[in-house]
Amino acid sequence: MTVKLIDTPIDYHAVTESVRDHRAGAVVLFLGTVREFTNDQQTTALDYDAYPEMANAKMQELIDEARDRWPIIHAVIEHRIGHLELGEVCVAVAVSSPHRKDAFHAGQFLIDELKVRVPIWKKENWIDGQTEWVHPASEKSSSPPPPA
Amino acid sequence: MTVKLIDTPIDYHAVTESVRDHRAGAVVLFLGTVREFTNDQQTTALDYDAYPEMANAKMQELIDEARDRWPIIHAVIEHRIGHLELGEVCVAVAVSSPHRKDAFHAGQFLIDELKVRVPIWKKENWIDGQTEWVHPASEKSSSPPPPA
Amino acid sequence: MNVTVKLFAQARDLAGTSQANLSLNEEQSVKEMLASLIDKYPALSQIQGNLLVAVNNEYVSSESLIPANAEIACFPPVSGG
Amino acid sequence: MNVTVKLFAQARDLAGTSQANLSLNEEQSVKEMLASLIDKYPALSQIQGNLLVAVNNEYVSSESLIPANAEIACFPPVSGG
Repeated sequence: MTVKLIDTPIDYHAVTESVRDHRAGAVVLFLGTVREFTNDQQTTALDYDAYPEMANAKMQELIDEARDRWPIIHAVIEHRIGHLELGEVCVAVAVSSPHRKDAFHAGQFLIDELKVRVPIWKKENWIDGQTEWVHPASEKSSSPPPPA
Repeated sequence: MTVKLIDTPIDYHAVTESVRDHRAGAVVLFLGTVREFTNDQQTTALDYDAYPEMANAKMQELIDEARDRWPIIHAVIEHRIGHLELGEVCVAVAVSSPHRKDAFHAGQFLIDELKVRVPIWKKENWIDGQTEWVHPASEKSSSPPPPA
Repeated sequence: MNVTVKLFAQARDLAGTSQANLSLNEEQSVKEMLASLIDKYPALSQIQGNLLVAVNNEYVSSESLIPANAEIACFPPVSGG
Repeated sequence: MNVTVKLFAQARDLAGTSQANLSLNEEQSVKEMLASLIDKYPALSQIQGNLLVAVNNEYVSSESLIPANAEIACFPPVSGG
């Protein structure tokens, strides 16, 4: 399985082991983790919702695109859904390739595009008890997915 | 310990855990692993030699420089020395930061500069029984360290 | 034709349901489907300008036509990772 | 003055020792130290153009002077990672 949505803690060590290969000189692992502070706002937990069929299809599409662009040996994406506490791993992306530059580029591409294209949503649980769906469209750092 | 030379297998899971933090939204781990093929030449093992005092000092210097350039929360470098079989991890670099772009940039900087500045040397054990010290100066991909 | 629109995240919360059943004319566009959806669930107008639509797991533009027997979903901009 | 030069990797293998003891005049440059080293261990001439020198864990240029009581090391370009 190269892509997975999972409602229990991500075993990123197993994810990393699954991309290791004698043909690879480089492995890059990216972990997204639940951060306590966003500017001045304090988070106590996150809830992730997903559209599972489409999320899996889009994650696989990202891996296929990355394989077209870089000489990847193995690539795996696992994304957590449900309720996550501070510090927990929400996403793990692992890539192996013969040389390090390709592994870095492919890893960064996969997480950058995941955040734009894959139908998964994050709800912040702020310390004051309020909850709020995160909308990248209202943040300056992201652009909406292409309308295909 | 943020930098370490080690003559037993690197526990990259422990390295990664050591950089996780509630302040971090991103963790990037890079692993260099013993690759079987370099162009058409087949490797059976590698031997790493190091100048330990200077290697530790230079690895710490790299981390200090990375901290000046990016908002790093934790950064760790472990490099293996001695005899390594195919597929084994020769170096682990782990970085955590609030946002992913900084973790990727810092991780790539640390491994790129390690390969230029840190006094560690690799000897190839080719399949025909020959051994050969690897000299980046004779490869087009690397430049020698600055003469300070 | 009758279509079922899956709703996610804030779109589901605002509509109060994870599936909206709409009755559309043939050859209607995504934009027209969204108008019917908001007509039925007025709270969705809060995020009207941000709603994305997928047909059979692909993003579609507002001018696309809604095919028969397709899986249709509507949701806000994604925020995974 | 007497200096000890630590040798690593191919430099050590070619010299057949991990420490070279040299007798230098005061105020000699890195370039002059290297000439003495190669004079004593002629096999090092094979990688002469590539040898790097560190004094007290810092890379130094060939024009630098060798200080007294410093830790001196000589080695080929690094290839870790």
